[in-house]
Amino acid sequence: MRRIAVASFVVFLMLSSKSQAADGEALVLVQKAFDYWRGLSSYSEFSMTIHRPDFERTMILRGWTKGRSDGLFYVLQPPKDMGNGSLKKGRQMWSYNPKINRAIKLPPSMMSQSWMGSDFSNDDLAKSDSILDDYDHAVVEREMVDGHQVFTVESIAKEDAPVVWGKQILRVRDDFILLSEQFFDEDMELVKEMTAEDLVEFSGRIFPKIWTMRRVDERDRFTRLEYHILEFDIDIEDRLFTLASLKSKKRLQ
Amino acid sequence: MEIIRVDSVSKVYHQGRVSFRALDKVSLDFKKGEFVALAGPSGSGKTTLLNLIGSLDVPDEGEVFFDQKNLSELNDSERADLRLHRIGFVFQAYNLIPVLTAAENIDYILLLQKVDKFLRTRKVNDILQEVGLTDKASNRPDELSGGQQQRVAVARAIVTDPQVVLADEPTANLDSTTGRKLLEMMQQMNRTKKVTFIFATHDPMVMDFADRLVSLKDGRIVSDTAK
Amino acid sequence: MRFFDLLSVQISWRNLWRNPRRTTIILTAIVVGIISMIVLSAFGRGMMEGMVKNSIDNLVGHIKIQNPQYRIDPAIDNRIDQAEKIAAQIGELLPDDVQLATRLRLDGVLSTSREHTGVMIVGIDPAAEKGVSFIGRPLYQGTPLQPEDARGLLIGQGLLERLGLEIGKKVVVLSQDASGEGRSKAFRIRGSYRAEMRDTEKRYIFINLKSFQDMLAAPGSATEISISLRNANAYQTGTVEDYVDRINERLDGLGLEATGWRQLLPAIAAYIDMFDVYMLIWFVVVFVAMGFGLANTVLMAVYERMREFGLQRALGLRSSGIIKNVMIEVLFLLLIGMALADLCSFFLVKVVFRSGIDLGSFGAGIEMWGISRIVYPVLSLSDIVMANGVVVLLGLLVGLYPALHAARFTPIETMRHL
Amino acid sequence: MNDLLLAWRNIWRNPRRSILTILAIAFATALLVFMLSFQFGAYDDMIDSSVRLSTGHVQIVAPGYHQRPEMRKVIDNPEELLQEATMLSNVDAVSLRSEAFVLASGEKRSRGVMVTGVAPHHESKISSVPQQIKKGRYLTEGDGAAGVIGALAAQHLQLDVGDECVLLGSGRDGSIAAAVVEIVGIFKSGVDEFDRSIMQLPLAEFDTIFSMEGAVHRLIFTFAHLSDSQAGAAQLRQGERARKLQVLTWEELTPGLKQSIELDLISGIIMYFILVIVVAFSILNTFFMAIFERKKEFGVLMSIGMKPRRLVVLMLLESFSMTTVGLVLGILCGIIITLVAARYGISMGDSAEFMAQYGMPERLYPKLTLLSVTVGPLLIFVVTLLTALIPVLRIPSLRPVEALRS
Repeated sequence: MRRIAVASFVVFLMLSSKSQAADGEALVLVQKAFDYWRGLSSYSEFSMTIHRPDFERTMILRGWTKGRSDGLFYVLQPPKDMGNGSLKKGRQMWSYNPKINRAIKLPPSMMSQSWMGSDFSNDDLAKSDSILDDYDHAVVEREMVDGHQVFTVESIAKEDAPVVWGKQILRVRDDFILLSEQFFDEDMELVKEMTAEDLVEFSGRIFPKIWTMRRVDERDRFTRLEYHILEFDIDIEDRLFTLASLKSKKRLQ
Repeated sequence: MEIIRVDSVSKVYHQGRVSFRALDKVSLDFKKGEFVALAGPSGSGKTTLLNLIGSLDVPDEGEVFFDQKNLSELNDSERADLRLHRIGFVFQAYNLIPVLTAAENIDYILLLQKVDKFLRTRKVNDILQEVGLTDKASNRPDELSGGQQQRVAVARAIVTDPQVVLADEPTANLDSTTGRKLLEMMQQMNRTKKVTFIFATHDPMVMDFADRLVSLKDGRIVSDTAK
Repeated sequence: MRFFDLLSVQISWRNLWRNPRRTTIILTAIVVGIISMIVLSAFGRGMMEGMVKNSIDNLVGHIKIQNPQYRIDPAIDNRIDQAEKIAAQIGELLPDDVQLATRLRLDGVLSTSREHTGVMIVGIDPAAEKGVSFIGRPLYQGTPLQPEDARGLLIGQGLLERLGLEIGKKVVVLSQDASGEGRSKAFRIRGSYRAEMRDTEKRYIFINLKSFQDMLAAPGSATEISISLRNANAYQTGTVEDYVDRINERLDGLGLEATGWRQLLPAIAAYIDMFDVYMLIWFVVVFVAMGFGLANTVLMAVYERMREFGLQRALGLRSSGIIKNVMIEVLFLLLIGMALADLCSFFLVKVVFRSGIDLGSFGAGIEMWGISRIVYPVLSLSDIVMANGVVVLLGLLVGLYPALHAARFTPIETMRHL
Repeated sequence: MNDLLLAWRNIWRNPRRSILTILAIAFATALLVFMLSFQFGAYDDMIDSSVRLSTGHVQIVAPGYHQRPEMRKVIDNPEELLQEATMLSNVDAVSLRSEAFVLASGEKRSRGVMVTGVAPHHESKISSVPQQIKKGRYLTEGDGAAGVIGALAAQHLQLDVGDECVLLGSGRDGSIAAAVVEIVGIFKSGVDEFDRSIMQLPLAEFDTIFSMEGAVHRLIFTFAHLSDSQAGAAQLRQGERARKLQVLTWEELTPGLKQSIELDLISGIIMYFILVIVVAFSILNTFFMAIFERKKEFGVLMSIGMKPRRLVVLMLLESFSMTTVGLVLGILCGIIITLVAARYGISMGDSAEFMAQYGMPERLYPKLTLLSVTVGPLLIFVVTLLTALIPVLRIPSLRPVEALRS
């Protein structure tokens, strides 16, 4: 599921890992899809809406990603949470709170907890295990939708891979845009899914504007991301992804 | 007019494998106001006869009538009532309730008769005076001499105005002077109240006092003489 | 004069049965009393030993070698390096029937596709756990961990049910390595175990030690070496303390420490010490209840025979002789009672209650106290001796009262009395 | 002069025997009165210390909060409810609490901790934590970002009094909640689970950190007496606002405690029952004797016309009087012993530490209640009378002639 997040944050999760040149078009397709998203680096501003049966809350965030494992996110809105930040470096993660001006390292055991109360976990942000490595991929269906060929890829988890999913089903367009990602448990029962909608152009790339993650058993609980600004392959210094940088407030303007 | 009629009564006791014929087809009448002694050696059947008359026991054969009533037709409870209201008992020993005073011992039987308290007190006082024990009223049996105890016993037997008083060896534990006094007292009562007295005894003095002497031997009547 | 001359014994024996009903009644009181002492103490002891055993079984052992820091901060930082080597060295110090189990025990997270839950991950050598801890016992479901099974995992039945898992399912386990980084690995559930404590079932998962070491890139590490004394009387303080001293001598300089279970479970150790006192109190209480009856019965028997005692005195028997006769009678009474009661108790414990008493209906309550669901009575020689001892000693003491009474009857008095 | 008096006099015909019998009954009675008082007292103490440590006698929570605590399931405007509740007659104290699961970090270590917001002033009336401070001090009304923490949690986080602890969690509205609090005190309740996982903050501070906007998670009630809690809960449920909330009693909050009390009570009852049976056999002989040595006397009584039924009553009266004397004596002794023990308390000795794990205080105080004074004696009374019946019921089959001859 980390993947989900990845995709949703486009940004950083998906690394073009040096996946062994697996043959087969499915692998290439998946690899290309994630390459398309990831870019070398990214800058984004997006809103995150957490929906619950009796409650809904929207935050606006800003983030940078670089390479396979670095990411930095700040909350811009609501004002109360403004300045809260998350830094991800390698497999480690820190949380920064401006009120107390401290950055707290999350212990591994907290990584599976929800990130900022959303349906994404800290792990979703931090983990970068490649879908490419942990799964075997196969194209199971092709169809034509709106003039594009859409591939359905079934990715079955490898026996020993440290992933909790039994399989994932990805729908990828012929221009490598990921349309949806479904997560199945070991009994091949659908647990949760992420869907992408509203394809628009962000700095020259067609990209889904809205991403929704929801659990199958609770339809009324979901988290929706909506991109407002998204730039790819911009020049970002490595020192952006440091603790000192996390604590500085200058990136909020 | 007889008060008690014993009609060919037999009684057999079993003790282990041995059976013992205490009474053998005995027939006998007692008239109202008689003062009778049943005499005979140990085992002659006199106590058994007394018990049958007193409805303490039932005969194996024959019948006992008390005031025309066949005792064998009565149940336990009716017999107890008969004893309570119409018969008085005086025994050789263990006669009184040890934890009650002389007055209370007498009072107790009236209590059983459900006589009301006022009447009870009067009756107890009267009878104590009659037997000459007014000053010993609040003494317990162990504080009384044998003669005094037996006098209380007689008082208790007589206080209910019974028709018959049955006395089993009343003088056996007493010296002769005391025994004589007791007998004189009972004779007095027999005369004044017309109460029938039946004694089981082998004390010659009792036989002297008796108006009628019935001798038993081996469960049979050997003689029956009135004086 | 011999104390137990045949004639006195015969007289006392026959006297005892002059009033069979009375003797039977008081014997019943004695028998019921002693049975209650023995059977209840057997259950009490069973409950307590179950409690101790559960605690010791709960990965404690009789002696445990740890880095002393681990007890304060159970992190991999406070590990034992080269644990196997140390375990082997310690093993040489101890008798052959002693078992050592090396474990790596750390906090972690168990993840399934639907849930994450905090767990205690224990890396074990499955063979070494047999007879040492609850995980060495037959599983509730599935197959045991095979020594070479790098991906096998055992889970508590309670946790299995809570997470809606089944045998054969895959789970991902995460823990923190020495550098503070999270390491995760996929495992398959091979089997599920049942533990006395539901809490244990919901918290502990077991994997092969080697596989855990590999996962954390910490070859040869462990956090504890647990030592079980199998046949030695493990509850006897001396034995354990003796071993602890010897082990600590050997561990000198290694920064490790051996601790006996009494120190590991101080609260339970204290409770055990109190248990004997509680039992003794109960014994005395029951005895007092029947002591009154005993005194009364013997007193009655003595009063009844006042005349005989007078006669015996008249014939020249000294008062001490009378005391002796009465005491022999009391002793007979007690001995018969004890023999019957001991037999009945034995029968009750070994036959009637052989399969224990099920306290299942007090589920949450017994768990709170760490009591096993099924309590098996434990006959301990010391309890039996104590129960019988209390009865004989106090019984004779109580019997002395009527005996002294009997000795006081003078011939004249008794003759006059009747 | 009546039968009761007669029975009473009969008892003293053989004073030694009667005294022994009475003592046996008195002993068992006194023991039962004391033991039941002791057990009831201990249960009350156990419940009380558990109640005082965390749950209170009765709680009001938002629906579903007890089953699955979530920050959003709050009680809004608790003051109103508080007003409503304090009107109840038997309420001893009420306090408000809120809870949040956070990541707490010390200098080097982090771990999950349950943070409880408490009103220090109310809490001291309702909770035992203020008395269990082992180092530093408890919270006061004026405290800001100050916290007290369980000894084991402090040990794990390597925190001491005066150290700062960073908390990170989420607020009621889902916002990010973070705070630095100064540890002002470390408490040790003896219950490991509690000492390992709890940190307390002033409620006002909690409200700010976790954006509670005046809402709380729990209303905690204690009553003057434990026995009031059921009635109190029922009364609370009637309240206008409480009807929409969930009212829970201590039994529902800690089912383990209730069952362990039941277990202890039942094993106690089994022991007492056995004891009473032993006593019954002990005195059965006395009752037999009292009848058989007086056979002849019964013969006389029956001869003069007393019916066996009346004799039975008389003899039962005798046993009854004897039992009553024993009971009264035993109850008196039991009460005295209990009162003395209640005054000074009974130390559990070395077991205290073991007991502490289960929230048992160091000294136990027996508690005299109507129940503890009556249940044991009643049991003894019934069993004794049944025992007395065994020989007495042979009287009706007694024949006057045989009785006279014996």
